[in-house]
Amino acid sequence: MTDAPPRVGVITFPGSLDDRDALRAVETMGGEGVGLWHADHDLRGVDAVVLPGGFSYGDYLRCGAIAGHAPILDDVKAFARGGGPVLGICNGFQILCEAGLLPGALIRNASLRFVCRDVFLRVETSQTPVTSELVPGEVVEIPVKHGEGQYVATPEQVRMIEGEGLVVFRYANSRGEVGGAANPNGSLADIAGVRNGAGNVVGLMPHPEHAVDPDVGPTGGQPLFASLLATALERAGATA
Amino acid sequence: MSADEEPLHRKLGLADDEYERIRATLGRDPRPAELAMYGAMWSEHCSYKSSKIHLKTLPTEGSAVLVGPGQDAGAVDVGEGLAAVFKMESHSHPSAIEPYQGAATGVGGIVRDIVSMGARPVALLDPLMFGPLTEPRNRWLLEGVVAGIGGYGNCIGVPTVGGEIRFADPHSANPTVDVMCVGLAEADALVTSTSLTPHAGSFMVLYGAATGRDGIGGVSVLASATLDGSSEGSRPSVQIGDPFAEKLLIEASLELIERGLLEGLQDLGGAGIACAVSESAARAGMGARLDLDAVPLRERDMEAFEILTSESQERMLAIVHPSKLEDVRAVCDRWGLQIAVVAELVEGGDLTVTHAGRLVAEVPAVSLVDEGPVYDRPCEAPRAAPGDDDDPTFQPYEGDLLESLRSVIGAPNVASKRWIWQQYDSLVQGQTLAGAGSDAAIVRIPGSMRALALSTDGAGRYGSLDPYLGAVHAVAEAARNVAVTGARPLAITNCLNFGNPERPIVMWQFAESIRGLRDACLALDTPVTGGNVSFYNESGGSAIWPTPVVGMLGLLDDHRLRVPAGFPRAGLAVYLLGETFPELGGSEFAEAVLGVVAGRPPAVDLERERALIGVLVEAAAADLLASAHDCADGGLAVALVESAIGGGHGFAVTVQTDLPAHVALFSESASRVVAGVALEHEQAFTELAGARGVPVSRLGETGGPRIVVDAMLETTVAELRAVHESAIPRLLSEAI
Amino acid sequence: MTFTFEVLVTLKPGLADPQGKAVEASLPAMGFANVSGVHVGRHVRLDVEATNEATAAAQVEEVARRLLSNPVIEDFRVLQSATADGAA
Amino acid sequence: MTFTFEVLVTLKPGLADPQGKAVEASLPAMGFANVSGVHVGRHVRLDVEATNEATAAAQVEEVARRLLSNPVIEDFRVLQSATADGAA
Ligand SMILES: Nc1ncnc2c1ncn2[C@@H]1O[C@H](COP(=O)(O)OP(=O)(O)O)[C@@H](O)[C@H]1O
Ligand SMILES: [Mg+2]
Repeated sequence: MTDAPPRVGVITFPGSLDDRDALRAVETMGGEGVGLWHADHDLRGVDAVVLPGGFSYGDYLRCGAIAGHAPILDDVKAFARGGGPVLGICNGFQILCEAGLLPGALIRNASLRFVCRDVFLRVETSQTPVTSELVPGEVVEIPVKHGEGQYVATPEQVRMIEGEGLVVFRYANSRGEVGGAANPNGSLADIAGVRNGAGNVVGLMPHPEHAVDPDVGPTGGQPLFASLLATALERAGATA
Repeated sequence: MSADEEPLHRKLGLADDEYERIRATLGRDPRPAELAMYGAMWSEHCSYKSSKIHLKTLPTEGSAVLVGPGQDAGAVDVGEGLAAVFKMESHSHPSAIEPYQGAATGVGGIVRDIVSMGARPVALLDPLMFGPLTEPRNRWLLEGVVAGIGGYGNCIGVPTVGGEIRFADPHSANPTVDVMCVGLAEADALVTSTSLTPHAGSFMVLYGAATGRDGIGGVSVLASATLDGSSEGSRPSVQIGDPFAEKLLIEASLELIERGLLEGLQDLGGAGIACAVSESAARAGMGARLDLDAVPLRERDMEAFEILTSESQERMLAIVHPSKLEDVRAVCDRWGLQIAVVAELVEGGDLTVTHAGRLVAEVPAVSLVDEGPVYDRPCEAPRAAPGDDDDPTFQPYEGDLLESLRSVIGAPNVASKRWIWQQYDSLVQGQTLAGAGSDAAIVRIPGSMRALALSTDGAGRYGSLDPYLGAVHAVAEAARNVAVTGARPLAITNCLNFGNPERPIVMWQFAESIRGLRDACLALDTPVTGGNVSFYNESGGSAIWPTPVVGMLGLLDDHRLRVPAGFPRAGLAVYLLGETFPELGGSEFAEAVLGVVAGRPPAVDLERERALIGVLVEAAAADLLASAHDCADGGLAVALVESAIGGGHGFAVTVQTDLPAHVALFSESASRVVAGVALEHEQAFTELAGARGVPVSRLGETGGPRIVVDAMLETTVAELRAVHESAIPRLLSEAI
Repeated sequence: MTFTFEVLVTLKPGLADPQGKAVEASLPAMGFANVSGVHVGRHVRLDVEATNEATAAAQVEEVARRLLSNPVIEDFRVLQSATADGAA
Repeated sequence: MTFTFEVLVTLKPGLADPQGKAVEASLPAMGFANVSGVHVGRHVRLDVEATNEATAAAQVEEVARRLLSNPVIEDFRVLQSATADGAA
């Protein structure tokens, strides 16, 4: 049992695009990828859940809005309430915000244009399933690709988010300095990713699943998946 | 009908003699719905009636070709049992009216062509041409087209990995929007008209979006005539793309094929259901019974001819044996796609169509598909050929070389296109080893050491001066772009963008371009596997430049040996492969610095080009090259500077030559490449080139932040990078 | 009976509105220096089948709250069917 | 004086409306099987500084026609400032 790799579920919604990439990243990093389907009420006993990037339902109304009502979201919510690690990437982040699992919302980039490029992220906390193997202040390089990644929140929410240390990643330069051109979308306070109060649910706009294979770009996603797999393994041990 | 009212067939774009031909085929007067079908199917866009006899002369066979022209897309063998399927198409006319949706639906259309071959789309490239960005309308068109390509491509999970973009006055009224899609399939599972055997009694199943009055007479009318005369009202309605539906269509279609549930598959594009049903039936050597009442409609009260020729997007037609229908339905249901049995294959060759319970058409299917008119339209060469008189090569030049270099590096055709490609998702699917910004995009074949190398190239400016040479350059440059990465060029697809073929001069340009494509493809052993012809790109009697755009597909046997374009480090020897001749005719320097588009374009010696490509491929396989970048627009100077910008390392070189300095630096002589070679590989590299008869000259070495050319030019990489990167954004944000 | 509604979804005041800002920035060059306070939101039109208008209106409220708007960043208001029909 | 207007931009009838379709398709699962004819458009709110309402209204018409909508695929209508102020 202890030798079995942790099982990480990746949900496919109609319009998910990076689901295969996320499964591949899980496998590359030594986990077992498990495909999950939006219309099923079934997480297949996985130890962690990933909501991948893409354009669920075309993102036609608001990014993630329609997917936020998908049947499997009930199960994801229950899993999260039980402390299960949940990671939302890009569209997955938007879905988690829409479903009320994470604070804030994502709107059109300040440039109004889609942006696909590598960015640097400064890690703000180790207290999440994807940063447990990183230390605050560390910088990782990961690509972004989104048209609606500008993080916004009401002033009260911002006070809460900052006050409780819910920011997980901020856009920065390679030296970890935030501000200016390092922020690709105009996000409030350079926020690239946040967590919930309990710390087990994380969302971020950049794509760590596209940053594990050195042949195709930077490898800043490796420690995030390593952390996620370690957290999942622990949970598998605990629930076994 | 009153005397002055135009007869129906002319309104549908059919000439009087074409109408007579239809009457002869049917032995009676055609019914209105029949006329509408012939009008669409015999249109220039669908029937290739003006181009067919020329296209026949292109080389289409080669050891790697699995599927040549005539199917939805071509296919080549890329080893390990896999086929690469690829095709290029234009959506220029719709984009001129509504740039976002025009470009978006263009992406959707070409992707369905690839899917209908049973291949998973793995890459998109978008060659574009616009008028100068100093015009607000051209900026609006560019921004809309780029947003549309991104808005659709980014949403369907196919990376956009390259393309090109050029600017020229004649494209102000007629932007050129071409899109190329590449897919991968198991070679023995390709879906072609001969790979599956449909049965009489099998169903034709329409799945995907409902049918509305989209682009009625669209492709046929829109792409088969100039936009001039058409008033607002007669313009076909713009089609709105639904990339979400397309994504579902891709997944469902591939699942249907993989599970062996189909006897045939065809996308719906130009001429809609009429085309898909008649082609599917004709290819199967059968007829079909089509019931328009079974077609799911988006709007009420559509007439038979509207349902038949609607170009509503995101639809596919599958041939399904009755025993598999329920399985097909289950797959479509799971993906949330509507499905309907609209027709049945029948023995005999007739296509019968019923609507509201009445027979509205009864015609031989092959007459729509294969028996359209074919024209040998008159060609006429222009009276004066470009000569030496006005050739910029021999014009006096007293400018400052560094200033000129800045002008060329910052000229819209040469400047960085990052502003554009940064708006495209180039990463999805996780196989993009090199995206836009490199000479050729490199897309790894999943689970393999192999990778595809892809480049699109057109040479409209050369073509305007000499259409034969323009076409030769397009093929040669595309092949070179692929070869500098170390990949072997295998085959091409193309999109031929021209003016009104009824004008003899345009037809001459077309014939010359085809001759150029033919010679170049034969010499470089890159057969033509398909393509698309876009005529009528003109307004007010002024046409776009003759612009054949070539989409080259190459294969890299081991992606770890891929050669980057930029100098990766200091201390490399800088070599020029090939020879520089005094050739500034039609060059970027002539346009950007001297302000002329004139002269004779550079000659292309195809044997030299072939030898150069051989050296590049061999040198890469032996790991002798640290970098390689071809000389194209802006010549040696631009190739050197781009190599420095790309890798972040400067250089110091000497250009030994008898030519005037500006000619040596900016001449656009063909078949040249700038290479970075590690000192320990110099001997092997020069011996290899020598053995192949390719001249090489050692220009200097890489290193440091500076760019130094003899004593005549000195600056920094950072300075030129800023010029290169900022030119397009600056043009776009200047004064709205 | 079928009742037609229009729902207007607008960003909450104080939140960044990149689209509105872009529209506003492009107006002076077009000769409209006197336009300000531009905000871009969504307009949704829908038909509801119900026995009476009150029931239909209540349902639209719910659809608008649960799906058409995101309460974290957006407000909405519903134009009654009468308004919708009357306008042109 | 400042007049406030709202402009509603909608797709021309008969054109495919992927957004509306996606919303409509998701409603039954949320318990709203009785909603149909969903169309999604844009809502733009703007303030115009002018000496009188007629001048302001004429300007908004022009802005809506030239900038806020694409006449090839979209229609628009302007809600008068009174309506805009009155509603909440
Ligand atoms: N419209 C476009 N879309 C995507 N990529 C583009 C576009 N235009 C240019 N590029 C990319 O920019 C780079 C430079 O383009 P170009 O100058 O045409 O290259 P080359 O001279 O090697 O053919 C290429 O990598 C190309 O793929
Ligand atoms: Mg090149």
